[in-house]
Amino acid sequence: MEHTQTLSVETQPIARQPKDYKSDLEPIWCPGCGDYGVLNALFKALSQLNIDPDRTVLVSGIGCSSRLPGFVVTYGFHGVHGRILPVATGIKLANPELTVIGVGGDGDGYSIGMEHFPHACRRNIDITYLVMNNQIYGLTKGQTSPTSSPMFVTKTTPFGNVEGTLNPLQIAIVSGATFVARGYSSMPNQLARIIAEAIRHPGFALVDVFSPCVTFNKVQTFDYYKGRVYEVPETHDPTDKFAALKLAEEEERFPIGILYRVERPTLDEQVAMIKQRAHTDNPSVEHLFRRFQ
Amino acid sequence: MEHTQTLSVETQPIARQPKDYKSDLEPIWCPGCGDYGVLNALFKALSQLNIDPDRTVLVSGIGCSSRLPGFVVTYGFHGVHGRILPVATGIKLANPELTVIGVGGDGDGYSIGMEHFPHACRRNIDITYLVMNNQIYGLTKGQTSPTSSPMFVTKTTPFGNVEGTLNPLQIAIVSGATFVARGYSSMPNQLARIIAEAIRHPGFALVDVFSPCVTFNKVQTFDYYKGRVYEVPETHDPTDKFAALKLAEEEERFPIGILYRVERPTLDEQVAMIKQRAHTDNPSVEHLFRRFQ
Amino acid sequence: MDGSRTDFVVRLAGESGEGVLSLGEMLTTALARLGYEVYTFRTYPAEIKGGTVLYQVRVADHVLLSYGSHVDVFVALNEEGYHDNVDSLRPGGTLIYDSDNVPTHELPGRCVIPIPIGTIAKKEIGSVLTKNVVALGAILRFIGAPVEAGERIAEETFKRKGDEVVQKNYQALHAGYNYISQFADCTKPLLHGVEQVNTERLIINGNEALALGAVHGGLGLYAGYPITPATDIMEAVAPILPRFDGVLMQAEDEISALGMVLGAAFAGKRAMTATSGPGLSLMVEQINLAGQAEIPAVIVDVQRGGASTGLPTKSSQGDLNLALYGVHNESPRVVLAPTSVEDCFYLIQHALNIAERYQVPVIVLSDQSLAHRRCTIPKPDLARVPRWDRIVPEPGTNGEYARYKITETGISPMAIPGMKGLAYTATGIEHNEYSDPTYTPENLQAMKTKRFRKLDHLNQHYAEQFVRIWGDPDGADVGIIGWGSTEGVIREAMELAGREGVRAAALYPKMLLPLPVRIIEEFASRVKKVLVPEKNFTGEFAAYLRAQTRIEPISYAKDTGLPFDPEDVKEQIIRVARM
Amino acid sequence: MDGSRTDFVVRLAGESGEGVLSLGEMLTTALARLGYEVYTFRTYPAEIKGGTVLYQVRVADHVLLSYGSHVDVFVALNEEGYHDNVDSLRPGGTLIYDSDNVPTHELPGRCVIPIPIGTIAKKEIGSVLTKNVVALGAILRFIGAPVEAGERIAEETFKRKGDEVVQKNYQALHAGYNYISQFADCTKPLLHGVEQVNTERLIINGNEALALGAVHGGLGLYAGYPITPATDIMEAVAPILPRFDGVLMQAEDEISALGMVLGAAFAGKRAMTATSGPGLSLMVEQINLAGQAEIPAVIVDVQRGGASTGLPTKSSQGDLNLALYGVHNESPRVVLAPTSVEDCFYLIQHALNIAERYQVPVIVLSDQSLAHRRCTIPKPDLARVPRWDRIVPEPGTNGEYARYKITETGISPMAIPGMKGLAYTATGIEHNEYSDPTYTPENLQAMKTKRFRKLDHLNQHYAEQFVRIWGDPDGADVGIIGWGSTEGVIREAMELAGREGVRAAALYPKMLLPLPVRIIEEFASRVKKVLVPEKNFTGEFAAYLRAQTRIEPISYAKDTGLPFDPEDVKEQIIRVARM
Ligand SMILES: Cc1ncc(C[n+]2csc(CCOP(=O)(O)OP(=O)(O)O)c2C)c(N)n1
Ligand SMILES: Cc1ncc(C[n+]2csc(CCOP(=O)(O)OP(=O)(O)O)c2C)c(N)n1
Ligand code: SF4
Ligand code: SF4
Ligand SMILES: [Mg+2]
Ligand SMILES: [Mg+2]
Repeated sequence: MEHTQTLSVETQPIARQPKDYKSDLEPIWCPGCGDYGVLNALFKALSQLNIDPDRTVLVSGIGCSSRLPGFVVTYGFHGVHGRILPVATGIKLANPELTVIGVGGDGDGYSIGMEHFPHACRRNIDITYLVMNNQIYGLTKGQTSPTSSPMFVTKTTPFGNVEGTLNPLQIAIVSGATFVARGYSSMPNQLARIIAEAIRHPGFALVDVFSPCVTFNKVQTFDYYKGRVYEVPETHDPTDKFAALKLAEEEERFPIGILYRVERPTLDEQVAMIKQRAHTDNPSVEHLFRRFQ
Repeated sequence: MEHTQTLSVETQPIARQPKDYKSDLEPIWCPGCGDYGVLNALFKALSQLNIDPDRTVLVSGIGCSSRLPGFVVTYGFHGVHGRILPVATGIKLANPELTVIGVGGDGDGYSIGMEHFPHACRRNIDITYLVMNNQIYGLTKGQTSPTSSPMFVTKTTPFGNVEGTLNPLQIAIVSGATFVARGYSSMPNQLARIIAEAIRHPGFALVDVFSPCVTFNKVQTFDYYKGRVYEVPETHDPTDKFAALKLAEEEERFPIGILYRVERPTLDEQVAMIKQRAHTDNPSVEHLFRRFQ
Repeated sequence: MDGSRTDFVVRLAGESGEGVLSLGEMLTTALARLGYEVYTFRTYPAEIKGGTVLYQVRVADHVLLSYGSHVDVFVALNEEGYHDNVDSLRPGGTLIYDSDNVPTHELPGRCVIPIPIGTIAKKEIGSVLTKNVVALGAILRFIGAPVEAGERIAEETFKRKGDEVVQKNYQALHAGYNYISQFADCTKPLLHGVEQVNTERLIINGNEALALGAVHGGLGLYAGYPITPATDIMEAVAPILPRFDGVLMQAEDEISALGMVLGAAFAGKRAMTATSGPGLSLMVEQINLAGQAEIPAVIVDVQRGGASTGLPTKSSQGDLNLALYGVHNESPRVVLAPTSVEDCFYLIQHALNIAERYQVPVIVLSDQSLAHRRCTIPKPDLARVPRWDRIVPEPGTNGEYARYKITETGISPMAIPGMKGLAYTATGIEHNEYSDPTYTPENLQAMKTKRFRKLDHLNQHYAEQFVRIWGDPDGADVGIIGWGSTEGVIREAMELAGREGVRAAALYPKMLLPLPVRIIEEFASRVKKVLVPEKNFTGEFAAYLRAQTRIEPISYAKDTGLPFDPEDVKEQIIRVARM
Repeated sequence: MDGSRTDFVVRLAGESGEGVLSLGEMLTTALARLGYEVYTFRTYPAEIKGGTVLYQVRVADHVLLSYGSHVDVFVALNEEGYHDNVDSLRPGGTLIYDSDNVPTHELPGRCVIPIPIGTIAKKEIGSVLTKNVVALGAILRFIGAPVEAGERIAEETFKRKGDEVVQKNYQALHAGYNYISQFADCTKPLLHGVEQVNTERLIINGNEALALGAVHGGLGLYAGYPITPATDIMEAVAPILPRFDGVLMQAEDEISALGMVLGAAFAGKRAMTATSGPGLSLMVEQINLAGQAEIPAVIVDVQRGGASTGLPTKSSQGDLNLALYGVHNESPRVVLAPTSVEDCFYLIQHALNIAERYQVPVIVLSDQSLAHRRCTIPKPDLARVPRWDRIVPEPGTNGEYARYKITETGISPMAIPGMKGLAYTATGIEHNEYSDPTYTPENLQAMKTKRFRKLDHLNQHYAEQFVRIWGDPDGADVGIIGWGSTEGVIREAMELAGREGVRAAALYPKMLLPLPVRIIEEFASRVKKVLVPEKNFTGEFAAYLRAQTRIEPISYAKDTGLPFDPEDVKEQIIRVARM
């Protein structure tokens, strides 16, 4: 990702407009769906960084949100449900020059995808992971997700949700993610800025975005968030792990912005280091045969 | 679990001895393996609580440690790799009267089992989960696990482990577990006490135990822990989440004891509550047919 | 069509998210309540909004076997839907379309009725949300149904939204109803009165029937993960199960769902999960554990279209191979396939029984077309499937209980935690009778033989009751061997072929593993040729029959995402007869 | 056995964790370096310590096909090992046993040599750790090998532990060597000099050969999760791959491992994973994605014994069904099976080639007996398998690239991220040529046909090179069709049967899917009877042949956890010939 390291967001001469990242496929989301805001913010962030679509891969799972890659004119990998992070890891390890961005839903990422989430965090693989968190399963028509609120009523929880609500930000922080942010679909400029910062960040960057499902989630609506979201205070020190954990300990009001940001070697850097340490001139299998003679 | 609620550990007239919980199967662990200490502590804890073996189920996955249920004369479920928690959840939901204890390794629980771990925590299902954490894969002859230390050398990481080390205690705490403790295989009385408290605790109780693999882990040995482990200070308030998180933020020295303990409704209690709310006298399918006429 | 009989097809097509499905469901229920038999089919895009939804109702005064080949009334609510479906309208049929959305078209040989549905809803009623009820009124009037039939269903549908909404929908219904009168020349009523309204019927679809059947079958725990088209089984079970002292859990994924099922079954409860292909794939490892450690489990797979994510809202019979063979090394399992909506109610009870009695995983293969086929069925007989209980051992002394005792049937009495002196550890490692890990060749042979013996026992004693034969095989030109949801269509195709002088018979085994080989071979020996029609690409069932029996089936494998068309199958029957 | 030829079997049995495996490996290497052919087999308990390990070496001056049926020298190091194996010692053979551990036994018709191995190691050498080298010395002397052969291997094995340890082991070796001289009457040397020592050979096992082959085949990323008996592939690749600019990742589970493989392949690298049955089960969903979205992937499955956790350190051929059919709905895949250690080196290169060229998942079925079979093979020819590259499109304009273009071969040129103007989104949803989600029946048919056409192309053009025929099928009494690791044993059994007047030929397809049907049917038409021997319980390959071909195989399915015994297979050949 040379360009993100040598250029700063502010001084970058904008060569590509947000619309240049739009593909011919029309989004299939319901009118009003929060995911439109996320898509637009992503367009903006990509254009702010002037990212080359031919050197970018969006990786998604299954869900309404996971259809996003088709709407962007970059390379895309629309895999199976819950496996964004392994696929993204494989892509980045295969070609560290690529900008790799995972995009998907809360069900995809925090329910079935939980297998991979803490591991991607601890590996600090240099990818961005954008979760459109609508606290519900949209595509399957409205069931609870791990981020659904207590006593949330759906067709599978007619008596109310009795499972605790997961806090993905805190899990990311304690698992070793080096960039943890929260965005809101209705704050597009703010969100674009966060996404751009996440892409620029060397290491695993989680951006969890409140992106209301207007069709099935009648609790966490745009109205609900109005007055409940606020920007992360300027005084917050994003390198302070416990301060970040505290900020993420949301109850009634939700901080939007970058909660946590530190640096440590990324997986791809460490893998490159291993290659260097292992280096031999003209490696040959012929040579390896000697061990078996 | 009536007996654990009505009787206190101290005043319980001991009717069953630790040895009464031993099955005829001889443990197959290497001489000196940490798991022997865990097994003995479990025997002790069961006898302290005078637990009825016929009303107890040990659930395990695959690994050296996961062979434990066979050595105890309770019911046992030795399933596949990584699935202890779903199976234990199913058992507890099916019969909340049973004492259900998950037992397994760090690979089983924190690598492949990560899919289920935060979810079990947030559900606060009333089971105990005992992880014999040797920071390595024993049964497959020594590969890195998610709790292996940085630059740990194994046959699959000949250049050293470049993945970050997971902190299972912190993950449990932020995911909603209500009892989080750490034990050490070489402190058997302490460990027995922790396990007994964990079993008594109403809700999801994690007991992560340092249980050295003497055959494959040449770093985290019994020697290594000597001087590095210390008891959780008396002054620690286990209901303080952030204090617990701080205590779990270990670097060089490791607190042994109960780090976190709070109470909130368990999954099984909530399910019972739903059953009550849904209650109808003489429910009949005949009656349900009306909706389809 | 005989003028005094009722048998016609209405197809609705419109924009996804615009209430087409609920229009179809209201129409279906209204007609069924009038005493008609109904049989429906729906297909819709994978997206929540956008694309075209199709809903087809066939209505008759006699039992229906398929959703029909030719459309009599085509109701087009958007342009894409119009274009994609207009060819299916038979000559002499009627097109009703929303003239606000679909441009005017000439249709030689068909009646054409334009209705400005949106305008009526907006201008006259004051709410676009009533559009589908305007359409309902128009359709009811057109086919000759009384407006009261629509009133009742409108009331039921909207009453929880308050009186005002109900009133608006009454108005909408009548507006549509009245609007149609101006097209008197088109409106030759298609409905002819039924003699007597049979109230001993249900209007229900496959998923709902399966959910009720499971609850009636003593379900103690349902654990599932949402996936189309299986989710509505969970949604049907959810509000009911706690009343019957059962527990429903939405798991974090399918692996966990099956893990919970195995745990609950181990602990003595009847437990099940339902999923579709991707979920079944994830369950493979633990299905094998269930087979090996002998733990009951019921797994419903509502097959959908396409490989991988594929065509998630379409139908196929493409998971047979996975159900039969999805296991590393080998452990026993049972595979059942319901053939009708009614069958869903009963077969799931058998599945729970077999799992419990034989301590095996039972996979039940339904599919999207069956799952969402809403139709009239006779009210199920609650006593038809007697409960089979688990065979449990006598109380014992710990250490002496041979959990995996080698018996003649292969079934070893299975203790339930809480039982005295029977503590044992279930394990997926190869083990001896006492469940101790054991690695000798002799033990492997003995235990594997014992486990598979259970399937032999099941096959020998119960195969017959899971086989249905239609028509007389003796000397039939074509003997059809089919499975699953195609049964009705095949029977109808047989009738059609019969009219053209080709005599066919059909055999449907509802138990596919163990396969009732003897019965199948016997059937095949009596017919001239064997045709195996199935809704997949490679002919999975035909290959399975070739592998397991001595018959030589002719495969007709067709994968389109849609159910079979009776006319198409008829052609195949005739082709094979003439081969 | 002819006195001037070398061909004998040594079996070692001892306590797990006591160095039996390393004794076996040292003995094997020492003998191979003297110029003999060696062929080994090992089996050990699933636990780390405890239970008995068995290691068998067959040594000869000619190419070996099996690990032999009869034991000539049995070395018993613990009592359980003695009891379990003593019956395999042929009349006239010799028992060498550790008299510190095994009580004295009479063995009529066999020579018996007690050695107090532990006492020697402890008292004479001063280190119990040298026990297995004492045994090595004794064995070498007994079979007539020079002590220098032992010295070299002892030096190599222990040099990284320092000079002192090497010296101790020299002493141990000589102590064992000398101790044996007192049993002069038993020591008729079994080794007869080889003419010329061929240094153009490797002493290697199946997993190692496969690992080297993969690296030579251009492997760019290996992602895996440890599992017996596949782990040592990863362990062999780990220290090497970074030198060849590749990356190795230990994933959190098998689902993640395959996800990483798909990601890397999508991004243009050759990528693979290796696992065993439980892991393959977990990969089912994403293998299907690879087939549907047309992403290259190589998955090695080293089959182990038993269903579920089963017999993890034993061998079987029980995963064929899962490899062939483990997919919901249907997407193409290729299944290959190496038949020998040498073949492992080449076939994995073909697997990488096929995956890359045809954009399909390729499953390679090895098994524990092949994986851990250490034997001598000719030094592989590095030029034998030419590299097939991915077919990539010309640079284009974004939005115009038809990623899934329908072509005659079924292969659509596949872009690699970074290529200009070819951005596209790979998807598992059914799609049109431009990768846009598309749900029509016509598109489904067209795309599914295209995808499966790739298999037809592969079969038509390359099937022949993946088939080996042994012996002359024309008029053979028995034609054997087998697969995988049994090839050597079957060839030996054919020879044995030939000596008893029954003529057999054998066909081994290394490509099982697509199946070379034409070649198989042709072979079958030339022999009198077809016998299909395989190491599983239900006869998976025989059933597959029945399903896919017109031949009528006689199945010999035997599941013991151990490889076939040539004598046993010979009996079967004769039985079938006489049927
Ligand atoms: C293995 C598997 N299980 C289940 C499904 C069904 N499924 C599709 S999307 C989805 C959840 C969608 O929720 P989320 O990820 O939050 O995305 P959203 O639609 O809300 O954007 C599920 C369960 C699937 N496709 N694959
Ligand atoms: C699906 C699956 N993958 C891999 C394995 C192989 N396997 C067995 S045990 C194990 C890890 C053991 O490590 P841990 O859980 O830490 O237990 P320990 O042996 O260290 O006590 C693995 C990877 C398996 N049995 N199943
Ligand atoms: S269902 Fe919800 S998440 Fe899906 S597109 Fe509609 S509004 Fe968005
Ligand atoms: S290998 Fe390690 S964990 Fe396993 S039994 Fe031996 S010492 Fe214990
Ligand atoms: Mg969501
Ligand atoms: Mg471990």
